[in-house]
Amino acid sequence: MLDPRRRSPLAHRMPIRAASGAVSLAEWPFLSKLIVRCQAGRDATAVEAVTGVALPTTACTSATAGERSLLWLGPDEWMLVAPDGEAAALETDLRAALTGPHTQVVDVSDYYTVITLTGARGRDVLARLVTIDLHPRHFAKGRVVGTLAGAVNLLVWLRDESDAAGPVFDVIVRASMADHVWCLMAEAGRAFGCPAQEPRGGERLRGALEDVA
Amino acid sequence: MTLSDSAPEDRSLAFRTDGSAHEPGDRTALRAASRQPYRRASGGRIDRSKPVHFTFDGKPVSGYAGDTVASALIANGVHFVARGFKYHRPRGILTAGSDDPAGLVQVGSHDALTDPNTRATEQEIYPGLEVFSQNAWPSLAFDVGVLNDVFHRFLPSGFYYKTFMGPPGSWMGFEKIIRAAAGLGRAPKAPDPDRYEHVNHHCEVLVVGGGPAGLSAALAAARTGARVVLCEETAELGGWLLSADPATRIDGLSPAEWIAAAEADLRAFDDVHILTRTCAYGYYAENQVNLWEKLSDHQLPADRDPALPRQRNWRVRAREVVLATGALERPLLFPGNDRPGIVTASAALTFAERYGVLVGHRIAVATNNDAGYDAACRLKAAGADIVSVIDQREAAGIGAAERASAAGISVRHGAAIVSTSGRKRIARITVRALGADGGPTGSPETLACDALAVAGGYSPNVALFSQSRGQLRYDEAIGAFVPGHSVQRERSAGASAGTFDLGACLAEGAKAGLEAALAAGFAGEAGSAPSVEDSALLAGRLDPRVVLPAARAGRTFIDVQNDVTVKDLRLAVQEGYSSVEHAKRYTTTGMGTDQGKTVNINAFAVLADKQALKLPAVGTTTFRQPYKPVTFGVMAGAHTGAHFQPRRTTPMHDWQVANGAIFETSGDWLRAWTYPRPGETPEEAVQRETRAAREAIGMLDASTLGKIDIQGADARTFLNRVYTNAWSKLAPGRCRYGLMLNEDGMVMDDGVTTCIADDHFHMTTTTGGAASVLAWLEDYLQTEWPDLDVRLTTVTEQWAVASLSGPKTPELMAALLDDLDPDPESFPFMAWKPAHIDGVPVRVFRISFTGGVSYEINVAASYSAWLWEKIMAAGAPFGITPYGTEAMHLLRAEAGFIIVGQDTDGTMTPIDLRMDKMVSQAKGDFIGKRSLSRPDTARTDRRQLVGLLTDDPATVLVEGAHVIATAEEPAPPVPMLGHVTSSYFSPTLGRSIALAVVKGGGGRMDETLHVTRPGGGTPIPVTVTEVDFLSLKDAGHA
Amino acid sequence: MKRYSLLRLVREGLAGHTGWDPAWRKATLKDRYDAVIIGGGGHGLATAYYLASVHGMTDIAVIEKGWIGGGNAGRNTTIIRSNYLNDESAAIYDHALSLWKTLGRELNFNIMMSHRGVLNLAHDEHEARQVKRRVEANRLNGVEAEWLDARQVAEFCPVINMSPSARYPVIGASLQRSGGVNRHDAVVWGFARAASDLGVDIVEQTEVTDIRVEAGAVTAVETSRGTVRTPKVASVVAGHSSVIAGMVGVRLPIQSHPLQALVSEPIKPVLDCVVMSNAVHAYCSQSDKGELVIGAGIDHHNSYTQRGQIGMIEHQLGAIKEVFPIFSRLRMLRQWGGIVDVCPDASPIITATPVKGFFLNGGWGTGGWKATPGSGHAFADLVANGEPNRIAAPFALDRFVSGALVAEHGAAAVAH
Amino acid sequence: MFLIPCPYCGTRDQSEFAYGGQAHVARPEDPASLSDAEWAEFVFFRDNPKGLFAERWNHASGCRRWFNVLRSTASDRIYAAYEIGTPPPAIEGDGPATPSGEVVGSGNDAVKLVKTADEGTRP
Repeated sequence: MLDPRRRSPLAHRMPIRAASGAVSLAEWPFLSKLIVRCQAGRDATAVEAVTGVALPTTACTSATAGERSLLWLGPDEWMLVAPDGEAAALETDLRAALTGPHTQVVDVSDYYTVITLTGARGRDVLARLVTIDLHPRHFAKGRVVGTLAGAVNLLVWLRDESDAAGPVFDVIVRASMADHVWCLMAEAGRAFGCPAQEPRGGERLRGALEDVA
Repeated sequence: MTLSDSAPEDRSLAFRTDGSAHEPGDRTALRAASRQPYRRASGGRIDRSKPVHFTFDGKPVSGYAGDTVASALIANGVHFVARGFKYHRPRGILTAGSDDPAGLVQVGSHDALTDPNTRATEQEIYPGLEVFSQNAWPSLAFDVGVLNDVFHRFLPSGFYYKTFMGPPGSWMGFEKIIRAAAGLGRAPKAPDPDRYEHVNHHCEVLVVGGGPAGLSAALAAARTGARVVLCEETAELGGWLLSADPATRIDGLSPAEWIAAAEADLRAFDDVHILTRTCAYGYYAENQVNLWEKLSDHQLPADRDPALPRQRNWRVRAREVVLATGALERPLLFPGNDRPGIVTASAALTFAERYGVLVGHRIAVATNNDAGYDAACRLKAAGADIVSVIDQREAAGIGAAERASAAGISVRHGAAIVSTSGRKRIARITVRALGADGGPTGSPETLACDALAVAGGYSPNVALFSQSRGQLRYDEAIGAFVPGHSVQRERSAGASAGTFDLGACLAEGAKAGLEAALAAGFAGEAGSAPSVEDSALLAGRLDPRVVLPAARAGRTFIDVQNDVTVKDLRLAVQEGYSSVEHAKRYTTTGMGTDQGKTVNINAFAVLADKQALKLPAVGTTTFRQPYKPVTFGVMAGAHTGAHFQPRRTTPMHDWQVANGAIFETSGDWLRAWTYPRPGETPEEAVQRETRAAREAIGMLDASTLGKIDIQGADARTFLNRVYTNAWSKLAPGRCRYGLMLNEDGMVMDDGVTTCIADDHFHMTTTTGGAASVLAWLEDYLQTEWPDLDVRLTTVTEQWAVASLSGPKTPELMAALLDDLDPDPESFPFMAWKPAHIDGVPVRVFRISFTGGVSYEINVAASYSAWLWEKIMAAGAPFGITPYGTEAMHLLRAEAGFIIVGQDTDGTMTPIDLRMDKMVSQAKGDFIGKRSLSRPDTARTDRRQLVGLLTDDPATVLVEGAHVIATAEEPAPPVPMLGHVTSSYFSPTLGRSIALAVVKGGGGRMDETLHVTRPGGGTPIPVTVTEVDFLSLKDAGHA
Repeated sequence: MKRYSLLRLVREGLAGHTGWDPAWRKATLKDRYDAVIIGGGGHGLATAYYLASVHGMTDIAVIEKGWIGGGNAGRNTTIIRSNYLNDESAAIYDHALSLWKTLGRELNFNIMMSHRGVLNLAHDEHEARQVKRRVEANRLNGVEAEWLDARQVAEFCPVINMSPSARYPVIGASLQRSGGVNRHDAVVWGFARAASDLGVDIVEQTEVTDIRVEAGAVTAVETSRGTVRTPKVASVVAGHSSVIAGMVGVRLPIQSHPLQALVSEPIKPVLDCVVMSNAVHAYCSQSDKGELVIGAGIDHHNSYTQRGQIGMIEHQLGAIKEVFPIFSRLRMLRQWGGIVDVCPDASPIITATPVKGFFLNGGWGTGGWKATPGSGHAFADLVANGEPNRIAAPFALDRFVSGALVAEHGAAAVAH
Repeated sequence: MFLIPCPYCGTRDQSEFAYGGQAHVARPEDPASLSDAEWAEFVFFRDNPKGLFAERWNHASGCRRWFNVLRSTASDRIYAAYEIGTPPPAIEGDGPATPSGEVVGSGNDAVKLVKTADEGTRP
């Protein structure tokens, strides 16, 4: 049940569906997200016991069970994504389960939001933003990569891919950068029919020329 | 005035065009088409059913779809399109491609959409295209700049280094004239409305060049299943095959048929990208090759797809690269070799075969190899008269002379051109026989012609190979450099590797393509070599003499764009500028927009000749990126304008905009600076906001502060090492202010860190320091102290922060909080507690950056916009006032709190800040501690932070003004004691206050000093005080 | 030295230019000198010129591994200014600026010193505060500088994007009207010609492979053309400072980083001053030939490759387009990389060393060009006398031990 | 941009990484016991070789881990990437043949010809 008092970082943006159908963009707001730091060899069982998801230990891969997924971020770092509302309980339970040294569990649900990119040309859109090789031979379903788009760090996760639906990418980005990335993605999708998205702007800025007069 | 340079029959050529008359059958179009006197009756890749009308310097010109500006102008008898850079001599079209040195024009007349220095040989025509000559005034035909040519003898290379040395600043006067004369085209006057984009692309095999070798390579690689990119600089695939003799057969197919078949085969592969109008402009490290794709420059603006960018920058990472970039023909060096109408032999063939245009009706051919004969025979077959072949060799290669003779072409062996004439277009050449030393002998013979094709031998196009850092090798036989040792994973094939025979090019391309794919881990087998029937004459035995004596003497041009002659280069050597780079820089040879593509080898030959060296001993220059000039726009890509850099905004941003905030940038963040009410100045607003925070309630959006969640048993140890003060005893529930130093002992960040549990802390950093502090902490943790049981995670934006300050805040907090008594007695300063507001969990911190009663509410960001408005509503009865960063700065200055980066500048220690108490002497080492005892750092007369009060309470000092000891400013250099770091009018104190760093300031309390006025004037007297102005006020001192 | 003049140009023009002599002698390396200068860049040749002209030391050689002016001298963007924050920096850069003003006449070589003004843009209040502080410090140090507000910036340089909605709006700038640009090759050749005329041997295509030290003192340099005995060696090799200092066992706090630069195709005059911006990392001027000369930011990693690199350039041109939106359709003609030698405090090192007779001038980072004559003048004094003068003294190596750094990150944060 | 083989994530574009300077420089255990000169050596002085260099990189846009890289600063070629706390592998890099790293007398970066035996001789 969505709490009307909450507002997501891209609440001011309507989902985009290119006329060609080859690219769609939509925010996936309020997903629970937790950073989990632990030692894979020692703590995998404990994490799985709490989350129901096997801890993925291969670099840049993810594991999914039901509506929860664990995304590999680094050799001792994962992001747990789960449905809205689960973060607090998962944080408590995981912190209780991870008792050894070098562990950390932090709720970052509101730090980041998710831009879901679907459609046959998803890879082409992302290729305009990031330098990683997105060819299906190198970027298959479940792969998750931390990378750079211009000045912005983001996570690119190929959550799903099927012949029917094509690739389903989740781009996980800081809330304050989300509008910038959203507009860049739409801009990258222009060739495939996306409408232009003008970034937020037009504020009065201190000292700028209009204020001199 | 006629459009044509030479053809009197075209004098009547004058018609209007509106750009729309391109329908087949249109009478105007047909009439126009009939007026292309140099157009062949048939042939070429142009579409004769689609006449295209455009303008050159306002005069109408007709061509066909598929023409370039150059081919259409030549079809209309125009070679003269530009003026040289320095002497403003008439300049024509020398080649048919991107190597053309001087045929530069301005395209478009719109303020925002005009493109200077566009190569006529590359710009495809479309209806309504406007082309203008440039660097000529008042017109191309009558250019006053030609005076430079009249006085050329006084303007040798580098003449400007030897004069104009007047008194200081006098160069500025001469410079104005020189600058106005220099430059080529004009920049647009308005911002570029077009879009550009970058595409990052990965492939196994990148093939550069769509000629026979490139097509073969791409096919061979594609058949293995490898991802292939094939890029071709011009509008269509085929390369030199598009200029080849149509009688040529490859596996029984004509060149056009073979190209079409090859392209069809390639397009059948899923993982093959074919990019035309795409130039590989830069070969960078690790096989990154950047490609510049032009999507719409050839189209009528109305036809351009608004969804597509104007140009794309493909950043290709290729496992392997095949360079099939062809070869470039060199011009010959002889006096008067710069006139319009002089074209390379290969360009003459390209215009004839690809564009169906004869470069002249009476063409003379000058050559030093057999390729000149091939060109002469084929141009004759195409319909031109061949005046003569002038071969500087005594004898041609086997079969060459015979073929010319069979075609009825006269040949002059052992002869060379000694002069030319023709004002706007070559009209006559004078030929003399060559003696044993290459000097002219015998009587001069003058031949009339309307074009001259020159064949000076082919240079493999090794620019990209050289950019890849491959090492070049000089090949004596072809008189040019060829690829030598490779450094990156690339291979050259075809003419770019020095292989000119068509069959060999195809075979070499196929081999290179397959080898590249195999090297990238794919499997495949070689196909059978195609059968080739080709009668083209290759260069054969090349005359090694590049610089004949006649060329040394007359006005023989090396670089027709920058107007550099053989004499100039020889003078450079005479004056000691003999190394290639010195000669190039002294004369500007090869430094034009053509990158010296047709220039360099000849220039090296002149340098070698003058110094009696062999050419390779002179060396070559570095081939720098880009291969040809690339627009800034495409290099910048989509990260431009509103997309340039992220502007980070907090969840309260929309509310702030709606409530009239003026913002200031703070790093990537936009922060509300103040909220002026209608009719209020920003300064008045700041005073009002400050008063509200002192007298009622002020609320600040402090969400941008950096926040780091710290967990682990060793967290306290870690904090002890990274902060200057002690953290061992901070109890859960309590907060503490900390200073961080770098190892140099200088303050780099500060903030409050809160103990949530013994093994769990919440750190805050400055807004600007958020990212760098986390990176810095991670660095120490991972590389110096990996054993510490500490983990760090940024939570900066997880929590939004409303900072409430003012005497009525406890009352408001009591009204807001579900489950926490905010009474300052029970909830003391520097404590924190979890709580709820309307059931939403919040963290409440009793910390203050104002010196007054304060509460900071942290809430999960998604609730923060709602909470902000809720607080505003609940606070209305108390007079709650949102305040921005300026009032925040003022409030903290009243309390004497520093801002890192404003009151510090990377050179202040905690001692300098007179925050000695923040430095724990008991706890052992911390980062930067050792530096504090260095001799200079431990000096007591360093700049120290103090307060300043002006004698006149109404005078507000200027931030950045300097503190001096004297009541008057002495003459410079004025001894400076320090400077004002922060300065405000304090409504709380009813007077101005300032913070400053002053030499030995701590020992100067109550001393009178003086602060300079910007720009000069009588300094302002001030009294040195402590920094805590609120306490001073309370004590009655201020 | 036959003097250059308009009259001579005319006379030679009539005579077919046969009378011009080599600008500098192609000297043969002797087997001993009173001093050897390693590095034939601007600073090295300036040092030689001032050693000869001011201190009368003419039995000296400048040894250059390639061709003179082929390193950073030939790769920089020639911005001249002296508006530095600290007294120490202001002293040396302003000394240089005063020498620049008359250098062309002194050397009898037109160095095309164009005092067209240098703007340092401020994009937010934090920057504005720093710029104002610097402008005031400059004024009190006798260094010409002024603050322009946004409207004055727009008037002074109309092609700058003054839109209040720009991502980095321009809110003001410092202007040093006496700053500007000059012609780098001319400076190199002018110093070489004048030094050579005074007897200095300029030896190109010669590489120093080792430096011989006996009993703590320099005795000789080993070169690719043999051994040269000398009691004094002055290293002025910019990016290779650590390599040369390593030959005598002197460690430096210098790191060598790549720096990228580019020029556009030549266009008619459109930008009449030098514009620099820290926030967007852009700096740009237009050469007399019409090319826009643009410097990019510095790469953080160490490298000696002098390789043209693209990522930095793409970012740079985005920044240029932000400041100058009308430049978008212009084209990049050439790009190149240089090696800059960077000190922790962004100030240079001009120093004697524990090795007697070994002197070093380096660590100029991205800002060395503007100092060329001042640096050469002060360094020549140090090499001649063995003791630093007032201008050179603050830049000695021992400041890193005492902590007396000359922090110029604010002034030098952007490459130039 | 070169490519950097992150030991954890694989090879990525250099733009994803932050540089950390010379590797294997341990922070002194007891700074208080050091002389000013010894402390300055730690704070300010780093190797700056032309040739093989062990250095630190952080995969800032990826896994956020620090690691070491063995790279030639003369060619930018990377020979190895290895974890913090492990010694550099024994590798002989393409160290420059001369101090400046170019063929003697080649003239900086300008001349990249493979020199032939008879170069420079008069014909």
